[in-house]
Amino acid sequence: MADRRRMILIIAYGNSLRRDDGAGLMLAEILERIWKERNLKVHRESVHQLTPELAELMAGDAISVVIFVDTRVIPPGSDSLRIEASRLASPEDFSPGMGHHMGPLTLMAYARYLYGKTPDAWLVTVPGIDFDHGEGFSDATAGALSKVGDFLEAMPRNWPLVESSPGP
Amino acid sequence: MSVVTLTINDKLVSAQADKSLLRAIKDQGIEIPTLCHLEGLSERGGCRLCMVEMQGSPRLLASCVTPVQEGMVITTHSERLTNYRRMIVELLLAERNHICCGCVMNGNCELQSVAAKLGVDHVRYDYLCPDLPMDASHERYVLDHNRCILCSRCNRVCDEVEGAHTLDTAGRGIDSRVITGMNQPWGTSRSCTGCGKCVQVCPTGALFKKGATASEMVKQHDFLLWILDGRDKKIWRWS
Amino acid sequence: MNRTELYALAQSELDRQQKFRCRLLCCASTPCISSGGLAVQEALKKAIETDGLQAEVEAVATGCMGPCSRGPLVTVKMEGKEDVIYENVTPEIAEKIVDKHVRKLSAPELEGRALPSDWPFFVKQKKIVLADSGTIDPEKLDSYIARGGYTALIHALREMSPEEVCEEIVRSGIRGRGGAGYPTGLKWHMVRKAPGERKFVVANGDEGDPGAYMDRTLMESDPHRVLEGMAIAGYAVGADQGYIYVRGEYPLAAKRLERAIKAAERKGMLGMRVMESNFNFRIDIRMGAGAFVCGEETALMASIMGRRGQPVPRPPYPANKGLWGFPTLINNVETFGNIAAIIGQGADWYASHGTEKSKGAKIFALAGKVVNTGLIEVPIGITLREIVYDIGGGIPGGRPFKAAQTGGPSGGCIPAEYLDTPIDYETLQKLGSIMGSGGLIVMDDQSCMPDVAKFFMEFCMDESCGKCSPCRAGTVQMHRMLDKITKGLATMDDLARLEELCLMVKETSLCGLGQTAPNPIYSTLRYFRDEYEAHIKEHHCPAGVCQMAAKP
Amino acid sequence: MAKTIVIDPVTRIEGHGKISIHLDQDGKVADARFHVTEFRGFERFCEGRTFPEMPGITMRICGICPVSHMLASAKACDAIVGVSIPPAAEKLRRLINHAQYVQSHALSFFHLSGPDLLLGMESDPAARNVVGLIQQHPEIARSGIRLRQFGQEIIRMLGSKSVHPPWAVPGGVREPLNAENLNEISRKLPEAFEITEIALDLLKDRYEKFKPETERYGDFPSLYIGLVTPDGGLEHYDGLLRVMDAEGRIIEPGLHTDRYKEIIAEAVETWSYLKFPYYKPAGYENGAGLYRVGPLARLNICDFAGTPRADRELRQFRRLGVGGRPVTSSFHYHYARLIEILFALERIQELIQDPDVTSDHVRSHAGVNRPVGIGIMEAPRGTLIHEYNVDENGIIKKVNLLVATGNNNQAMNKTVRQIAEAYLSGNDISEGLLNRVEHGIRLYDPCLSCSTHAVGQMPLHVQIVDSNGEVVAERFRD
Repeated sequence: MADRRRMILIIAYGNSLRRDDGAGLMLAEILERIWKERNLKVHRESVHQLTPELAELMAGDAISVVIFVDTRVIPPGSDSLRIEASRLASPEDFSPGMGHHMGPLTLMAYARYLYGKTPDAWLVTVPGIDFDHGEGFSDATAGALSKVGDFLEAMPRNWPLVESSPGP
Repeated sequence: MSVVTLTINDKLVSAQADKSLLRAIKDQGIEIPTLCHLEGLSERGGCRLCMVEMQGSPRLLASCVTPVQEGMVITTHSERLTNYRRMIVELLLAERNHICCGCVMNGNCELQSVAAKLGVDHVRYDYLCPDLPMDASHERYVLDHNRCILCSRCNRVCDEVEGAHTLDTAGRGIDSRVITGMNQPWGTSRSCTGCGKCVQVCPTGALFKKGATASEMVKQHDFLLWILDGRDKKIWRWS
Repeated sequence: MNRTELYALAQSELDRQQKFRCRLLCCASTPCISSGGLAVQEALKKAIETDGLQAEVEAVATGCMGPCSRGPLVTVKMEGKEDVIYENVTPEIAEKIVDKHVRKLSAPELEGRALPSDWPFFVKQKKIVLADSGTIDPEKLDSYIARGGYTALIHALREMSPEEVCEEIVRSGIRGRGGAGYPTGLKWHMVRKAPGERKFVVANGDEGDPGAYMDRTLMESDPHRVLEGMAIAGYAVGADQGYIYVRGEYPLAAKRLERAIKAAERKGMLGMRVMESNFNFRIDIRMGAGAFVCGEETALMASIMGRRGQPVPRPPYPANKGLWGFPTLINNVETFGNIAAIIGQGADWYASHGTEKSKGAKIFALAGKVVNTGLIEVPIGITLREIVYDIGGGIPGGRPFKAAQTGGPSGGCIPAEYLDTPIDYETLQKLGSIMGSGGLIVMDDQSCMPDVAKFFMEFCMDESCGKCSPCRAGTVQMHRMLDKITKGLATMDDLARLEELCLMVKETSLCGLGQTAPNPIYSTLRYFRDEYEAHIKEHHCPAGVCQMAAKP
Repeated sequence: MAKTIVIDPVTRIEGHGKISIHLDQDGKVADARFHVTEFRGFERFCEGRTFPEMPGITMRICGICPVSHMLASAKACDAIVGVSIPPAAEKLRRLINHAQYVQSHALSFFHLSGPDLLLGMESDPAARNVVGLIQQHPEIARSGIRLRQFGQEIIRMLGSKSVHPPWAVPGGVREPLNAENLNEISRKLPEAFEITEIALDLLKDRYEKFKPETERYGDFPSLYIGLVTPDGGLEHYDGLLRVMDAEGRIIEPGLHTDRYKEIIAEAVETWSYLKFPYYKPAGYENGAGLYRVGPLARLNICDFAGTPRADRELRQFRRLGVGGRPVTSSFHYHYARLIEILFALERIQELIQDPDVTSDHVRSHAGVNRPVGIGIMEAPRGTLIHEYNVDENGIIKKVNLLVATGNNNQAMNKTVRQIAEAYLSGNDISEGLLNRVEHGIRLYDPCLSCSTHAVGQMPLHVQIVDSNGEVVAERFRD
């Protein structure tokens, strides 16, 4: 059973024509490549923005973990220049004040309440400062992207495929 | 023609003595990145991507311009080489304004593909963002300096195959530019025959057919060998 | 012309010179001209004419005398007396020189203007190539012949086989003066043995290093010496055509060479049947257009052939396939300047100068923070301390010596701890620099090393031909990183990226320009890493040179 | 002292909407401003490129309505080359545009406005959100997804493997439609119709509940601008510009789109980067030239829809206008959107039966024949204008884009002002006010997301400014 469910779904969003805004898309490609090299099953969706129908994909039988990849806005001069990952809480306990836009949590809720699935999910972000028109990244973002190896190193072994709970 | 034996990636191989090391490597089915090299044109040795290590030599060899020699021991892939190749591609990407998404060659671009194969996912150098014009004065083709990597394939095909020598390179260093005629708008060049060979051999979207939209150009180089075989060996390929 | 005629010509010129009781030699090479040398020459001539002394006194325009920063220089030659050299001569002072030495009047103004003959600047030098530079008139063939010119050529043609000439060069131990130090004799043998219907000899006078002017001075001061060397080489390797490639910025050198070639052809020293032998040798001048990269031999040949001056990958080496595919011998003009002395005075005499592996003497353009700047020729193996403190007279204001930069944009720095190491090809290389073509810049504690590296990188960036990508785009990026460092805007990551890039550009560039462009960074990092780190970590320029940008 | 909440807004790009409500000396609402920073730098980004690249660049710049930008851009390019495109190409472009309407309007209705409509404005904020909605009405949310998928499926069929390369190109389209795909579309059409009908019922059932909102939400007389067919029908892709005044009089029956500058002029305000277009003959002063575009405007100005089901709904829609006048409340944008989905589905049904759509001849070729190209079409949010100036070789010299959100700019400001007047008490920015301001803006479905990538994400920043220019209250929501 474990084998069948071993697919990692990467959902990356951003605009590759707005400089650092596209860094998440790039990071997703890097992660996909690394994981494929490790013979993991990966499916990547790179989109301009999150839309509700992605929830159906997330609820797919084969998916064991969903990795959202995004750019994190940091103020210029900030020193939080690393790629960061945070586990997304299951949708029951997220804050009620959330708006109407589609964030990863909204999609989690969609997947849970519409399709009855709650895959493990992580939000991985790469810092960004420059959102001007154009391709390419700012130094800070390029620097962060060059350290994907360090980032993966710091995560638990076999991440993101850690068994969440023994479960039935 | 005499044959030499050499070692490529720990394998003993033989190659015709007048062949380039690059040819010998490729004949072994080994993939090695190249940009300025194109079968049918003279070798330039400019992009430096095909550099390899030779045992006993402190220097790296650009395989396209190195003739095979008896007893060479060659390594085509190593961490050092991959790292250098990656850096060179990053330098090229930073040098001009390579915006892929609107580019006619998006998806078919040799620079893009070399970058992808080398795993270049970000550029560690400053984007130089030069303010470069496009020359769309030619009736059928457009020259976009923003996407030019100065491989000079266009220069060479125009000179060596078409014989017109309309295209050349002016300026030096970072200011090098492909020019047409005596640096006049392409459309005013009287030597250009409009044959389009330059467009077909260009590895990027720097030269393209007028009116082409994003991802629409697919270039084919086979014609070069057909022409040359016909011209030099009188072998005509009718397919 | 045969040997008898040559000796007769030499004798008649010597006789002519001896008629004068006083000869006033005025340097007419570029540095002295630019500080007013021509007016001084005029003033001397006028003074002689006014007094109607043309038969007794002669004013001669000569080549370089050495201490260029003190020019214009005038040497007074009197029968039976020691030469006196005056510095900073103006037309007024010239008048006084005539007063003192010709009119025998008192001239207190000259007090302190004469350079002592035991001055270390002169004493410590060993002049081989520049032996006649300060005494002969570069525009007069007879003047060269009177000093024994063209006897080496005639000796080679009459007494030696081409193979013996090459062998003599090998035995002399001379190495290429262009910078790389390849044994000259071996190169000659290679070209001699290379099969080819035709062969060529090329003299590389495309001197491009910032601050270097050894080749220019040699071509301006003693053009025939270069031509003679080339002709000997032509005979030795079997070439019938020579090219001398002169940098576009050297019009005076080209003019004097042009005159020299014409004069030599008229007298049968060049052209058909050289010196009445069966050897034909023609020399043509090719002017560069100001591209540094054309000093690289393959780019230089492309330029001679009328192509875009860009290097092509080697092999094939020029010795096998050079100009138009024929075997070609390329040497620096300074190398050719040594040839007549080697053939004339013998390989053994030549090899008695210098060190075991590096023979002879080397010309340097001494510049920077040193009291006496100028053009010097010193025996290889001399220590840096002797050059800086004896010949150079030390650092102005008694400031501490920090480093000496040799080899220009391809070279590196030698810090104070190596002041006593001998200057030769191997030692310099071990210290992370190179002999180079002969630029030598002295720096004191007010020089900022990252800034120096940036200066040379800017030079390389501007001069990159653009053919290979590592050099074309890499030099620009290295320059930007250095710029960031000198403005205090860089991080230690940037420094690491810079070092990584340096190595890549060095190892992958097509020609020497790119391969050596990172050298100034390497060597300054090697000895002065703390200065880089001060800029980055402390936002501070220890030498007080760099303007720090506001912290981001 | 007024309550002041200040949260430093760290927002992505310049996509956040700042709203300032200005009070007079008596503490009454004097003005409301919706500040937007948008499209800065875009024009320069395109200058110096060749015009055939524009569809690709513009569609990539905006993530919300790439198809609309692609089509407007392709139309502007058609005008530069001066060809009429093959019939098949025009029909295919219309097909993709209808599909775009279906998916875009479905997102707006089912997912963005759904919680407001189905759960009520004053309901507990803890439940009045998307999660609340999908918990209470999972079937509706799933339907919304399926309707979107239907539209996107067609876009994918035509636009090839990914949305990235522009499928519409100067002179036509890149690829013809594969006949197999037609069956696929027709198989899924019935469900799409059914979902739309359910949504219509749902909306109409709730009208009673929202009576106050319908009256106060942007219910003001204004001009309406949009495209109509030459005979006055509803039109989304091509046609003539029609202008209707607040009384329902048609003051400009049908102007050729090349002459748009005769009726639309652009003003600028220092406090917003978004342009302020206005109806030129009426002038900019005092909002005289204020007009609305988008679904509401389109349904007001057209004489008929032209398809049976949409026409039936249109007749009902007309009754919302008082005394035969146009429908004035912006609340009815919701209804208009659903009618347009219906219209689009009907048109899709017609088109897939048209033998032309499988023709291979989908592209005309020509060089640069005219220095200016104007492409005007109706994006889901309203009239979208692309105008390019090129040199004789086709290099872009100037780009002017007037996006739907810009066309509605004045109306959005006015709507916010009305909401503030009705719901602001004192200096207190209540949750209810914030919700309504947000919803008021959302009625126009503004495309601020040309730069931000979260669907409809509009970090909201409301400021109350007193007559001295002091900020007396401030609230953020992101």
